[in-house]
Amino acid sequence: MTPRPVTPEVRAEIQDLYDAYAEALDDGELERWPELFTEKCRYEALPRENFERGLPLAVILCESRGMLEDRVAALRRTSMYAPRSVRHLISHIRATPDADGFRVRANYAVLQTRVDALTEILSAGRYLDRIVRDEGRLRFREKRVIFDSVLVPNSLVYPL
Amino acid sequence: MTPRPVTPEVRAEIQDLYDAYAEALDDGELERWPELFTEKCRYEALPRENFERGLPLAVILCESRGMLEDRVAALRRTSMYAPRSVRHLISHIRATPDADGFRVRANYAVLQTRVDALTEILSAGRYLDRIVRDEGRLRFREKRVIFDSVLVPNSLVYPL
Amino acid sequence: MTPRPVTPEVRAEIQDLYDAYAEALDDGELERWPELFTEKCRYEALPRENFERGLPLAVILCESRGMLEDRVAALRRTSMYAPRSVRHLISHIRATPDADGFRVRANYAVLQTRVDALTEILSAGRYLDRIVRDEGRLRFREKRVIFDSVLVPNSLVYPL
Amino acid sequence: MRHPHRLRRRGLWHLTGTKRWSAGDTSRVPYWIYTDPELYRREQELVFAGTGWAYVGLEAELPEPGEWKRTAIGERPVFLLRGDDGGVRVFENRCAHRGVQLCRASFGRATELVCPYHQWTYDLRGRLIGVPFRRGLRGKGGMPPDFKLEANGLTELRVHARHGVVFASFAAEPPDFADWLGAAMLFYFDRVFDGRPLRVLGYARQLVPSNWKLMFENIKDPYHASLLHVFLVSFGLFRADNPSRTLMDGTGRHSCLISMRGDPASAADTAEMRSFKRDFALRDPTLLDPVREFPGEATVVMQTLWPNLIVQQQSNTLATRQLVPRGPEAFELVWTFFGFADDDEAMTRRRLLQANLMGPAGYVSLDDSEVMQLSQQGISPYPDAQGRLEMGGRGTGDEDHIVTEAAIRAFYAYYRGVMEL
Amino acid sequence: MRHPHRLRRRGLWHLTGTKRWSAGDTSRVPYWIYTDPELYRREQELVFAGTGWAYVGLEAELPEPGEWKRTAIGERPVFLLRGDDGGVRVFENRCAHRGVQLCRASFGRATELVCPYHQWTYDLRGRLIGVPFRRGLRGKGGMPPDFKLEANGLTELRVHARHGVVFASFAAEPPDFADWLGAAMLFYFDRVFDGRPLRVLGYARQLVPSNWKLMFENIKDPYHASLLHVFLVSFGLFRADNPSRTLMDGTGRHSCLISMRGDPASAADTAEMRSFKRDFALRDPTLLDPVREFPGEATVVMQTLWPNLIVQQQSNTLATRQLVPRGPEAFELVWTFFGFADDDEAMTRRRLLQANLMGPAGYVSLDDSEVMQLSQQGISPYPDAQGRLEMGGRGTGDEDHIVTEAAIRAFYAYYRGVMEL
Amino acid sequence: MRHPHRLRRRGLWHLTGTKRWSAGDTSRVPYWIYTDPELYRREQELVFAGTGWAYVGLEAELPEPGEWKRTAIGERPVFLLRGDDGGVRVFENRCAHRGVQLCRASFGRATELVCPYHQWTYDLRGRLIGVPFRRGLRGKGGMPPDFKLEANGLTELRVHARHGVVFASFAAEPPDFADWLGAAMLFYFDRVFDGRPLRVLGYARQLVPSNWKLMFENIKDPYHASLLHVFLVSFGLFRADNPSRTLMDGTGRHSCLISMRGDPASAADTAEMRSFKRDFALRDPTLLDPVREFPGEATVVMQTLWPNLIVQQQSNTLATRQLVPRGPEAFELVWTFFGFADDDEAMTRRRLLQANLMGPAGYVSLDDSEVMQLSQQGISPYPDAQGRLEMGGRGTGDEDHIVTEAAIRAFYAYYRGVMEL
Ligand code: FES
Ligand code: FES
Ligand code: FES
Ligand SMILES: [Fe+3]
Ligand SMILES: [Fe+3]
Ligand SMILES: [Fe+3]
Repeated sequence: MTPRPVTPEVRAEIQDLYDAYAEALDDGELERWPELFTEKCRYEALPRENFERGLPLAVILCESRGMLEDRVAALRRTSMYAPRSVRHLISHIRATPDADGFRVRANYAVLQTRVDALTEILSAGRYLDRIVRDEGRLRFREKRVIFDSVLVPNSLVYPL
Repeated sequence: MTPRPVTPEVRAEIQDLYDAYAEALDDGELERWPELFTEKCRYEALPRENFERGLPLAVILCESRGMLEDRVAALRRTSMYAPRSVRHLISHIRATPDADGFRVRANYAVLQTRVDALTEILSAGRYLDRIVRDEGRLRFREKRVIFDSVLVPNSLVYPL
Repeated sequence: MTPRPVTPEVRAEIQDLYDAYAEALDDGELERWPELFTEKCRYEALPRENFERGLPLAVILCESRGMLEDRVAALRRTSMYAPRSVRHLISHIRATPDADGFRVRANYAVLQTRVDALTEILSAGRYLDRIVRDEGRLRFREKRVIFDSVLVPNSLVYPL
Repeated sequence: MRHPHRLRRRGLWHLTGTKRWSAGDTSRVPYWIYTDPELYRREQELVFAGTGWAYVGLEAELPEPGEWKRTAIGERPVFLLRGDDGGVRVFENRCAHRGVQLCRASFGRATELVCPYHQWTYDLRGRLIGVPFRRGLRGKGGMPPDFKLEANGLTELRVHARHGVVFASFAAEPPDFADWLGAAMLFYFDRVFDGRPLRVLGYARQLVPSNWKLMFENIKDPYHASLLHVFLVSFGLFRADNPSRTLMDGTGRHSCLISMRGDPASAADTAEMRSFKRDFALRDPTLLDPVREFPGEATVVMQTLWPNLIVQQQSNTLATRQLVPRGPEAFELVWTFFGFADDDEAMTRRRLLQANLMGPAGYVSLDDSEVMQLSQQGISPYPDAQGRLEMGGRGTGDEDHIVTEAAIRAFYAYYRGVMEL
Repeated sequence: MRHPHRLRRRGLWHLTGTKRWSAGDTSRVPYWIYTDPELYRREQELVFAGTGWAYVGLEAELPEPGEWKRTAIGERPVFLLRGDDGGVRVFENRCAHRGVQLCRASFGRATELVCPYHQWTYDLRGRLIGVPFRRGLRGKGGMPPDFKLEANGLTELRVHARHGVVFASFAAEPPDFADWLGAAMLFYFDRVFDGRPLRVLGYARQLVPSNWKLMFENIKDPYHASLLHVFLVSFGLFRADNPSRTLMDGTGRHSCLISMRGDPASAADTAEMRSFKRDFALRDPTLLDPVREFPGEATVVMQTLWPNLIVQQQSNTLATRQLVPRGPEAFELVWTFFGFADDDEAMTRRRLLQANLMGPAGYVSLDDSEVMQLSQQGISPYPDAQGRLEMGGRGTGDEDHIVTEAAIRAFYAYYRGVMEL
Repeated sequence: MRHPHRLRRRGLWHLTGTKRWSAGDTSRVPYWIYTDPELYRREQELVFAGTGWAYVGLEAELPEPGEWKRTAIGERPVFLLRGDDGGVRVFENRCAHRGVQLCRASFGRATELVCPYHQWTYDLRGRLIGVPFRRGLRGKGGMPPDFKLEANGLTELRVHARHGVVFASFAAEPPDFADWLGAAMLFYFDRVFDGRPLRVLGYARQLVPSNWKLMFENIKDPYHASLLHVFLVSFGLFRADNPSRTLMDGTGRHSCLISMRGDPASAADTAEMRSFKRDFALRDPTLLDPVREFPGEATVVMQTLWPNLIVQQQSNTLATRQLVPRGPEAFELVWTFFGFADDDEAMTRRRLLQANLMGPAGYVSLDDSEVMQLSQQGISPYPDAQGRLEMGGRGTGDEDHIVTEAAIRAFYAYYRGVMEL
C-alpha cells in the first residue's frame, strides 16, 4: 500500500485534532476528550524513566474509549481534588503515514494553575500517537504520553 | 452570507498576525502593537476568575486604538518599572469565520525575564479574538486575554 | 534576483527543519544536530544582554560543522555532567527570503528535567537564523540563539 | 546527644543589638523589620490575630444563604459563610477533626459543609452536625461516649459588618467597631460605604515581593504621589498643590489621605516636580471622565485600616485592597473592585475604564508595586541600615498638606507598642 | 486571651507552651509538629537515621553485579550496589574525599565507582582502591605516608534483605530484623513477599506538599477509606462493613490495615456513607478484574513500616511506597510497582490496569495526595491548634474493625518516645 | 567597628558541638560550613564586608562620565559610577531616604541619579543635591530645619583601582592594596593587568547551586584539573606533568595556580590519568590556536583573590569571575570576558573561540559547575561529616607541583581566623 503523503490539508487536519484535544482539556470540557479517540484505542501516560528502561507501568492506562469515559466519570463523580486548570502548549507535530493512518510525534508542555497560586509547569514531554480516519474525522487510535520528569507536583488530575 | 472557509492561505495569514503580535511585544517595540488593531477595537485582559463568574473587571481595558496608543505612551513616558523582557509562546490558533471576519481562539504563555533573574512564567491563558480585514491586512477588532491565574507575579507591565 | 515567496510548501519545509532540530536535541540524539547545518556555518548562543550592547561574546561559538561535531564529541567523551533531558517549544517561525535562502526568526523555550527534579525553564529567547537549500534539503547556514536571561541555572549542557 | 547546643542556639533575639529600634521616635525605621522571620511570626499573632478587627470581605460577595468565600487574616486561612439565617459568619478554614481545608475554591455555595476526608459535616452556622460512624458500626468503634458535637464545631471568629463591609477578629472580646476606627476614620469609611448596596465588579491579585508594611507606608505617604506618579500628576488627578489632608485616628494605626480639587498648577509649585509633563495628553480621553459622586470636595480618599485594609476611592474607581502576608518578604494584594447596585451603565463603564489606573497593570499602582519591590531589594541586604522619615518633621499628628510622612511615623509608633519594640 | 503563651513561644522551644505536646495520650496531635524546622532536623537523626531499619529498595532492581540504584533515607542520599560477590550493600552517596555524589543517575551499572572530581576509585564493595597521584608525581606531592586506603572507603550502612526487600540502617548495631518487625508484622510482610522472585513493573513519584507524617496518618487510618474514596466504595473494593482488622506491632511504630471479603452492602450500613453511589458503573469493567492470589481472606492489606515504607496490596496491584522527606512541608512519595517473576501475561496486564487506582493519577490515591495537601494548608498556619484522634476511643491497641484511629495514635505514642516529646 | 554587637547576635553558636571545627589543622573541613544559615550571615559581614578589598568591576565597563554599573559585594548591592571628574566611585545601591534601589538595570548612564519614589537626587559623586519639597509647599511641611543635604548622600565605599580593575571596601580604613595582595600576588595580577586598556568582550552568568566556597576550593585545587577536565588534558592545555606552581600570599587568602609548557606526555605520567584520551582530536582545530602573549613560561594562571574574585588566564581567554553569594547553598558566578583595546581582529576572534572553554557551556568549566552542584548535593545532607584535604600533606605553603591541596588548606586557615572558628 502506498503511504499517503502528508499534504498541507492533512497537516491542517492533524493540527485541528491537537487543537481540539488541547481545547477540551484546557476548557475543562472533559467529556469531549474521549470523543477524540476511536472506540478501540489505547491511552497511556508514563514517565520517560519507565519508557526508556522498558518498564511497562503507566500512571494512566486506558485500553478502550470506555475506559477513557470511565476516567472522566470518575473525575466528575468520585475523585476528590482541589480546583485547578491546565493549559496545553503542543508543538512540533510531526506526522508520517503508516498502514492505516499516521504516526505522529509532538512535544507538549502543560501549565497548571491552582487556586491562589501562580501558574506553574505541570508536565512536559512528548506524544507518540497513532491517528486514523474514523467516521469522517481524524481520531487517536493510540496516544502515548511520555513525560520527562518522573516526579509529579503532587497530583495528575486531568489527562496530559 | 456564506462564511468564508479558513483556507491554508488564511491560516498562514492569521498565523502571521500572531507572529507579528508576539514579535512586537517580545522585541519591546510597543509602538507596533496598536497598529495590529483596527481603529475601533477593544482589548481587555482579565483573570479567568472574573471571566467565569461574569464579573466585568479587566486589569487592562482599551476601547479604541487611541487607548492602546495611550497605554504605550504611558509605559514610555509616565510609568516607573524595573527593566524586563517578555517572550510569547502562542499556540493552538483556531479560527472560525464569522460575519465580517474570524473568531479566533489561541493558547498563550508569556515568559518574563527580569534583570538578574531567571526566566519565569508571567502568565498563561487563552486569547478570544475577533479578526477582520482592514486596509488590506488582518487586524484585531477585539482581543480578550483570559489569564489562568488571578495572581500576578507583582506587575503586568506590558500587554499580554 | 527576485526573492522567492514563502509558499505553504516552504513554510512546511521550514517547520520540518525546526521539528527535526527539536527532535534531535530532545531525544538526546546529538549526532543528528550537526547534520542540520551546512558544512560552512555558524552557530552561536549568547545572552540578550551581550547582543543588545554589541558585545560579541557567546557562550557557545561554532564556526563550522566540524566545530559542531567537536562539541558533540566533547559532550559524549570528555565532559562531565549530571544526566538531564531537554524539551524544545519553538514557535512563531517567521521566514523572509534573502539572496540565497531565508532569514528566519523564531521564539523558543527550552524546558529541562534533571534527575529527581521537577521540569523547569532552562532558557527562553529567540532564534535569528539563515537557512539555505543544501544537498536537496534545508539546512541552517547560521543560527544565532539570543537567550533572554544572562543568568543560567548552573550549566548549559546541550545546545539550545 | 547530638545537639547539646540546641537551647542556646537561638539566644534571646529581642535583646540583641541589631534587632533593636534605637531611636526614640519613629523618624528612623530599622531595615531588619522588613526581613526578620521571628518578627514576622510575632506579627501573625500580635498584628493580624491581635486584639482588633481585620477586613475579610464584602457582604455583596456572598449574597445568598450558603454562599461562602475563602480568604485569610495574616497567614491564617478563614472563610466567610452566609448562614441560613442570613447572617455572615467567619470561620477558620480547617476541619475540627484533622485540619483539612473545608473551602477549597475561592467561592462556593453549599447547604452544609462536608469535609472530604471523613465527611464530618457542619451546618451553615459552623456547628458540627454529623460524624460518620460516630456510634461505630455493628457495635464496634465510634467516638468516645464523652464526645460532643457541640464542642467540635468550627472555630468561629467575632464578626462585625458595617454598611456591607465585613470585619472579623480572633480576639475573644474585640473592641467596639466604632471605637476601633475612631470618629474621624468612621466618617471617611462611611463616606464611601454609605449604606447603599454594593456591586462587586471583579478581582485582581498581585504577589508583591516586599514586606507587607511597605504597602502601608506607600499608601500612608502622600509625599510620593506627586513625584512618583507622573500619570496622576500629568492629568491633575493628584497634585501636591491641591488642598489636602493627612488624618489619623487617635492611635495612629489608621489613616486617611485626602486630596481635594484645586486651582490649575502654577509654575512655581510644579517646578519641583520633574514628573510633571505638560505636553502629555491622552489620544482617547474617554478613559478619564470622572464625575463627582461623594459629598465634599475630596476627589481622592485613600484610607488605611490596621491591620490589612486599604479603601481606595480615586475618582470613580473604588476598591478594597486586602493585604495577606506571605512570608517576611512577600505579600498578596487582593483587589476587590466595586460600585453600587444602583450604578447606571455609564457609571459602571466609567469605573471599569478608570480601573486602568489600578491593579497589577495600573497607570498608577504599577509604579507602586514596582517601587515596593525595589525598596525591598535595597532594604533586605542592609538589615543594619535604616530609613529616614523626616518629611514634615518628626511628629505623628494630622496635617493639612501632603508634604509629610506623619502617617507613616504614626503607624510605626503604634506598631512599636503592639510589637513591644 | 487566645494566645497566653505567645511570648514564651520562641526561646526555649521544648519548654514553651506551643511546642509542647500537652495531652497525656495521643488523642490530640499538636499542629506545630508538621511545620517546625527544628523538629524536622531532629527527625532526620532520630527517626530516619535512628536505631532501626529503613527501606531502600528491592533486590530485583539491581539483579546483576555492579548494578546500583540511588535513593535516600530521610534526606540523606544513599545508594544500593550489588557487589561482585552478589551481595547488595548500601553506602552514603558521597565520595570520601570531598563529598561529590558518586551515583548521579537513578540507576546504573559499573565495574568500579570513579568519582569524577579526582578519580578516587572504589570497588564494588565500597573499598577505596585508587587515589590518583597518591604517591605524588615525579617525587612531589601525594598523600601523606599515614594515609590508608582502607580507612577511606565509602561509608557503609548495615543491610538486611528479606525475600527480596532491602533495608538499611545507620545504626552501628541495628536490631534483629524479625524483632524489629515483630511476629504479626512479619507475617503480613511475608504474605506478599513470600520469597518468589519479584519483577519490577515501573515507577511513579510524587512531590507531595505536606509533612511526611500525614502520609503515615493517611495509611494508618482505615476510617477514611470508606468515606473519602468514593471509587473504592462504589466498586466494593473497600467498605466499612467488610470484615477488617487494624493491627500493630508491640511498639505501635508499624501497622497493618486489613480488609476482607464481605457480604454485599446492606442499606443500613451504607446509610452513613454519602460517598456510596449505587448507580456508578464502569463502561469498561476490564479495569477491575481482581483475582485472589494470596492466602487468606484479605483483599487489601496496607502495611506501614517505620520510618519510611508502605507496602501496598490492593487487589492485584502491588507496590512499595517509600517516603523521602523534603523539608518540613513536603515529601517525595516513590512508588515501585511490582509483580512476580512467574506472573503470566494476564496477571501482568491485570496489575498494570489496576495500577490506575494508584500513583499520582490513581482513582484512589489521587484523593489521598490531595487531602494531604489540603491538610497541610489547614494545619500549617495554625501551629497552636491540634488534631483530634478519638475515633475508636483513645487507645492504641489492635482492633477488628475500621472505625478507629488507633494505629495513628499508636504511631504517635512511639514517635513521642523517639523524639522525646 | 561596624558591628560591635556581632558576637552577641547569634547566641553562642560557635561553642556548640556540631558546629565546631574540630581538627587542629585544615586537612579536615566540616560539612556544616557549606549550609549553615547563621555562618552564612556572619560571612556577609566578616568575609564580604570585612576589612579588605572586594572586586567590583573593570574601569572599561564604564568609560564615560555618568556611566554606572550595578553589582554586589556579598549579598549587598552596590554600584560603580564614573563621576564628572572621571573618577570611579562605588556606592551602596539604595536611596538614603527609604532604601529604593537607584540603579535598576545592569548598566546605565546618567547626569544625576534620581530616585523614582520621591525624586531625591544625587550628583555623580553621590552627594544629595535635591530633595523635592524640602522647604515644604506654600509654607507647610518640608524637612526639619536641621536636615542637611551633606549628611544624607549615598553611602560610599572605599575604592582602589589598579590597572583598570576596580576594588571596593566597606571598611573605614582598608589596607594598602599592594599590602593586601602581597608581592607575589601583585606580580601575577600585574602580569595580566599590565596597564594596557582593556576591552570588554561580554558577559556570562551562572546561578550555581552550591556554597560559594566550593568555587574557591575548585580553583585553588590544581589536583583536579588533570583528572576531571578530560578536554583540557587531551589537548595538552593542562597536564599534571607540566611544570607548575601553587603560590599563596603570606596569609593564605589569595593564591595562584600556574601551569607552564612542558614536554609531551610520557606514558608513565599519564598512566594514572584515566581521563587522558590519546585518540581524541578536533575536527576543526581552529578552536584551539593559542598564542603566547604574556611574559614567562606560564600558559595558564588562575588567580583567586579573597573574597570574591578569580582572574582567569587560560591560553588567550581572559576573564574575571566574580562570586556573588545567594544564600548558603547558591552563588552567582559572573564572568566578564575581556581582551585588550589594542588586540587585532585575529586575537579577538581567538579569544572568542577559546571562550568555548569557559562559561556555563564551557568545555572545561562545565565540568566544574556540575561538580560543584554534585558536591553540594553530597555535602548538604551530611552536616556532621567532613572533607579530607591531605593531598600534598597537611601544610599550607607554596608548592612547585600540582599534586596538592595546599592552597585550599591555606584558604581555610585564613578563613577560620576571620570567622573565629
Ligand atoms: S479531617 Fe475533616 S473529617 Fe477528618
Ligand atoms: S571529591 Fe571525589 S575524588 Fe575528590
Ligand atoms: S526612597 Fe528614594 S526618594 Fe524616597
Ligand atoms: Fe502611590
Ligand atoms: Fe486513602
Ligand atoms: Fe576545574
